[in-house]
Amino acid sequence: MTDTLESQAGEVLLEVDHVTLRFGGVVALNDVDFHIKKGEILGLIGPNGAGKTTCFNAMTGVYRPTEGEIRFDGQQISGRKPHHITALGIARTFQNIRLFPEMTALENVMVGTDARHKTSVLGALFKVWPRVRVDDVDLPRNRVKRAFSQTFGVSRHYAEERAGRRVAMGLLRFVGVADRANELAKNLPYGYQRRLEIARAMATEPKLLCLDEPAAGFNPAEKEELMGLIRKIRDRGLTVLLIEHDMRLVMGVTDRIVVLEFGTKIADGVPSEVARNPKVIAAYLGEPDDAA
Amino acid sequence: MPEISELWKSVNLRERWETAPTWVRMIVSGILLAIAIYLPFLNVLPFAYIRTDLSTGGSDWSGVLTTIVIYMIVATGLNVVIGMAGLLDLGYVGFYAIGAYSLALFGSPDSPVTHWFADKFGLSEGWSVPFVACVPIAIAIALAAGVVLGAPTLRLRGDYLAIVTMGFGEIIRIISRNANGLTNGPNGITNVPTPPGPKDPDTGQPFFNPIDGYRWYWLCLAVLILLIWLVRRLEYSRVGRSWLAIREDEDAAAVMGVSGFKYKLWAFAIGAAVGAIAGLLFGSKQTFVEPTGFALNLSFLFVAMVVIGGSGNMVGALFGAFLITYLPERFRGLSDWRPFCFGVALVLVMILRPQGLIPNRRRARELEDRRLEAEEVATDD
Amino acid sequence: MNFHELFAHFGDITVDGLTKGSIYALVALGYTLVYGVLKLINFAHSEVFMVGTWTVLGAYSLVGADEGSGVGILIIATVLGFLLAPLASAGTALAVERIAYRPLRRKNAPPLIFLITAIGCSLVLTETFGQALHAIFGPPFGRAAVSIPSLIPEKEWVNLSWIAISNTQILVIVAAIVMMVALDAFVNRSRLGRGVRAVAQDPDTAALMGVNQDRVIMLIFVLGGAMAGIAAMLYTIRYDITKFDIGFLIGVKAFTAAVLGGIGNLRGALVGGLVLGVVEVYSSTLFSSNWEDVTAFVVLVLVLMFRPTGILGESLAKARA
Amino acid sequence: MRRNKWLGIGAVAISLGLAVSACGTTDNKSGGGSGSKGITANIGVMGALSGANASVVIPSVNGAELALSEWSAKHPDDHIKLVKFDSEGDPAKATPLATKMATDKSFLGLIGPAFSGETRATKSILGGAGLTTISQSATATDLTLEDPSPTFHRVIGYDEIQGAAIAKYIQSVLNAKKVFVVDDSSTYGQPLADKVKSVLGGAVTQSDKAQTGQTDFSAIVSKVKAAKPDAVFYAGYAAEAGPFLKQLRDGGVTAKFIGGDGLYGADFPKAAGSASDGAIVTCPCVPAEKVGGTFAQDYQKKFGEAPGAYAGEGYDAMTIYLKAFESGAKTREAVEKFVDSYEGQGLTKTYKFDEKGDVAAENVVVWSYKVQGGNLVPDQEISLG
Repeated sequence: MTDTLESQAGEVLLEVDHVTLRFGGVVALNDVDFHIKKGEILGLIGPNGAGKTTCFNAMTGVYRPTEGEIRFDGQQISGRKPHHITALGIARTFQNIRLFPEMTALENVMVGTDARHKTSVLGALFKVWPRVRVDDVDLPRNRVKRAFSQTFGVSRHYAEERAGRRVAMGLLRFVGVADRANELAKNLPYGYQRRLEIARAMATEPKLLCLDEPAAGFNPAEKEELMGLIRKIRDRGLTVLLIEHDMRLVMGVTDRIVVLEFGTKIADGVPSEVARNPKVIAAYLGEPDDAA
Repeated sequence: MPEISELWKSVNLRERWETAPTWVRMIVSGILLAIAIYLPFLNVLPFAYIRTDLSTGGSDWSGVLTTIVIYMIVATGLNVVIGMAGLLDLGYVGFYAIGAYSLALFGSPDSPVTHWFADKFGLSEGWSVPFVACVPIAIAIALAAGVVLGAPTLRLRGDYLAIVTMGFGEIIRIISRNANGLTNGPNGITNVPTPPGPKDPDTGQPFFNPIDGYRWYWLCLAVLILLIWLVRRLEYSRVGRSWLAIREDEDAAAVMGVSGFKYKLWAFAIGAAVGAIAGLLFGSKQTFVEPTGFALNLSFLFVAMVVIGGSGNMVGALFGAFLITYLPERFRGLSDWRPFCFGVALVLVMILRPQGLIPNRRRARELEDRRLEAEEVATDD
Repeated sequence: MNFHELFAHFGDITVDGLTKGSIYALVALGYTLVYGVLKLINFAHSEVFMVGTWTVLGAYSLVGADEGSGVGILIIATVLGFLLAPLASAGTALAVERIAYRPLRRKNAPPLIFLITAIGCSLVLTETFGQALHAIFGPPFGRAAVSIPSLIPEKEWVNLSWIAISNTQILVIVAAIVMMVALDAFVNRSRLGRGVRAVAQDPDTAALMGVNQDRVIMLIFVLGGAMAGIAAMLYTIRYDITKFDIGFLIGVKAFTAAVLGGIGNLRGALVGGLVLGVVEVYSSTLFSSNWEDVTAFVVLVLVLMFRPTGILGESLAKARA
Repeated sequence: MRRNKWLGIGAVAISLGLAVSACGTTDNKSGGGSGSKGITANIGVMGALSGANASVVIPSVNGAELALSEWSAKHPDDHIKLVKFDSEGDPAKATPLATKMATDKSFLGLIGPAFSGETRATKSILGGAGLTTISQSATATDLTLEDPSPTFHRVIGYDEIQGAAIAKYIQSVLNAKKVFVVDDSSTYGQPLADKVKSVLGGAVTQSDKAQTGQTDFSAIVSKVKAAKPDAVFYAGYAAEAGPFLKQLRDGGVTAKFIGGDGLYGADFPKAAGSASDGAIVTCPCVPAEKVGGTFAQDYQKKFGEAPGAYAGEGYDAMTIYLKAFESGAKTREAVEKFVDSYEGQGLTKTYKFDEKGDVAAENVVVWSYKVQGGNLVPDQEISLG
């Protein structure tokens, strides 16, 4: 069964290779071993305290595994600095939304686009060098400046600011926050904030997008909408790792599911298969709230 | 009284400024600049009452203006560190001293350093590095000092950073006082060079001399405007966004690919360079530097300038620098009561207007939120 | 580098350092207590100490004690000093809290605002003694240093070949350690102390559990102030002097000591203070006194580089018996 | 609402303050140009008039004021004004003040700057404007010997002379064979200590450095104890000398304690308490009672206290200017010319400035004072020959 799946979805993007994580005497992750393949939506589920977020944090560099390693695109990532991991192509959202509250929605996303930009501090200071060519849409409107830019090119800072703004607006439109782009993040309604966080993460141009309980606090209609969004994200060529509580959401959208309980992997397979797994059923019976 | 403050609110200058068309803004800026340039010659009553040299024992007005502008440069630099990057630097006077001393050590024919060079390379008596060459030297030394101080300490939490920077400021002062062979020790260094310019044909005085104080004022004003322009560029770029993101939520910023350490270090280094430029102008204007001019309380004064004006807001920081430098000069009549009044004023301003006199909008909102939050907690009880 | 001097008088010099450090440690307690609970640096604490030294002077002149006075008066004056100095210092600390900090806490102002307010309070307090009181009463207030009669004449109590300890040194060190142990016990064992720890750990939960936060905060300012008052009394016994700005340097050093030991940690304050005092005196012996501040700060930076939260490094919240 | 009220009160207070000081300005302005038959001129006096160092400077300003008021009583037609400039001893604050005097032509002379640091910073400004300055207390050697200014004079012996006098006193009066020298790393203390050390040569067994603001001297005391000197010389100010001396005595050091003119005045005995008894302070200033005339009594009467450090020097500096006006000098050039060629007996010494602006070494008088019961009692004149 696993063999056929692998052949369907191509190469492995992220590999969690027998990872164990201990805090003092507590074993948070015990020999967890799974992988994500390019272009799939993987669900990582488990009851509260199963170690989902811990696993997630290990993948994004917050914790360093005690044993085993995590490889992304063939590169070791365990123990790297968070911004290096972002540069490699992993982006994430937070379970308890962590936007930059005093920045506008647009600025929040632009922080994300900056991750791929090359403007240095000196470049931003002097705006002289290096110079690049840009498309006509990005040229300044003022006629004199336009002519100058056509002859000498524009500074990279200018080009990247323009491109960043355009990309950010595009992403805001994609997640449906564009209508309130210039409002402060903290003034946005809850659903907007969740989606804004996804846009901000996508702005870093990741290969793998990790969503940490993105549907928490949503009503069923919003959840439905979110599932559509996640599929659309995958259709843009991103691989998605979805950590979720809500089985129904996970079942509806994921290609494959990994189930954790007490820091140990108890199941790994396609949704229908996992749903029938007696261990998984047992684990979830202990927590009736999650059925909702 | 409430009417007055209501009236002020209804005028809503900030909103008007921000929504005004570009040409209005340019004209208003031009007028403000013209007033600033004209200020040293202001002699029309009643406006001339703002001059400091009309009262008995008052200071030269151009000299005071120059000092104000130099401290405004300091506030601009410190605002990058405190206001934008959110790092508490209590040793900023160290960079100010580095700027002044770099100029003195390399530019003055009286300094042990130039003597050493002259001896070593058989240069003529009275040889020294020209002023123009000293400027990049001073900036480079300050940048290096900023990096040397920042690299090991920026990983520390905020309050630890405060004490370490404070120690740095003291170390700079003590070294300049104790290292007799390098800095002339407590006697200081005389004959610090002034910027080049055509000599006065009548008196033979250099172009930048203390009597024609307005020239110094204009020079410092030009430097200030240049620096503000550059800092604003940073503020509205990837760099400014990164600083803001770090200030708001450092972990989230890291996950978004912002290297907190790198940008903090940059903020530190930029602040250091700006502080050094201010110190360099100070030393040059004074033509004399000595260690007691860089005492620890000057650092506190600098921080007070930024905070009282409105942390994170450039206009606020400039206004704070203006008030803190100008008022003690204007009210010389209070003499020994000035520090007391200053203390009372600091406490009152902070209690009545914790967001600063001209706050950063973001900061003001942040503060308002915190206040509301506190009130909610209080009513919950 | 005067190694000979350092080794020849190693014992004496160490005791000198411990004496100096004991006073740092007592003042450091005030910083650490306030930081532990409120996470703010109370820069006005240095002046709380300064007020204490003037109070000692006042207490002495109240009973007319002088170096030549009879034993009875000496004892009364000393006891009075030990009572009044902590009272005055605690009162000052409380006043600063009520007048300056409480309105800010009500607004939940960020730490930077507290810092500037504290600097303002510092200025007001120093200028009160340097200028305001001088304008009203004249000397001894003012900007000049004022000698405080040394009621306890210096005598060597221990005199071995390698170490000599005087009576005032023993008094300072022992008193400091006793106060420290008492405070530690109070915070760790008493009901009020439990409240302090609860607020330090989690103010909101503590409030839910019925701990009166304002009372706890007042308590820590009073405790810190009283410790600074004791420090002021010991300081005047040892150094016999006061001045309007005497608090500034000691405040900076005590704060350094608190950070060195681990700010927010009571035992850290003791360790930090003693280490700092000893390091300074060693440095003064090896080089000269004008380098001691450099040495102190370099040691601080080195310690923080290897132990980013100070030598003992835990917070008041976690400190347990 | 309440907040607004407070803001309003603050605003009113500030505007009131402005108005009050504004009155002061207008008043001053109108007083400037009234020309009667006598001479109208301003003499500036600059130094630390407020802050921690003021007590060193105020007596000389009082002395100058006394000289002026005595003179004005005799010359009702002349309007000479003594204008006080408070530099707080800080060169940064002194520069704009000096510029103000340099550019304001009504100023014909300056008494000060009081300290060496501010003198270094302002010398070129004042010299460039041709404004005569007579300093009452700036003693750094380089001010005249290394880097002279055309208009700078001082009515006091510089560090070299003082240092030599102190060294001589230590050797010939105290008969000290072993001397321990301590300075406070300040621009005043360090050069003075260096001079004393160089004159004493081998007699200095050891030296150490303290710093301003220091109160714990235990490390220095144990060094002194080990060195067992006959005398300890401290070059610095009273605030540090007080606790240092006290800790020396507590530590059982009985060596003679001697300090320079930084300790002259009431502050030192106050700071050292009973330990100061028997300590020796030298000063290039003549005891007020030796000055002759009624100076000490007049001063006491006018200011309610005994004349402090450099009071006589302040008086003398003012007197020289007043004599210049008597001679008819009405311009800066004339005043400068008069002062340069001035010869005469002042309260404290005979004045004749050399081309660098110093009083001839043989006319400098250095006195030693002993602390007795909290007072400085004149001991003897140290002969410089």
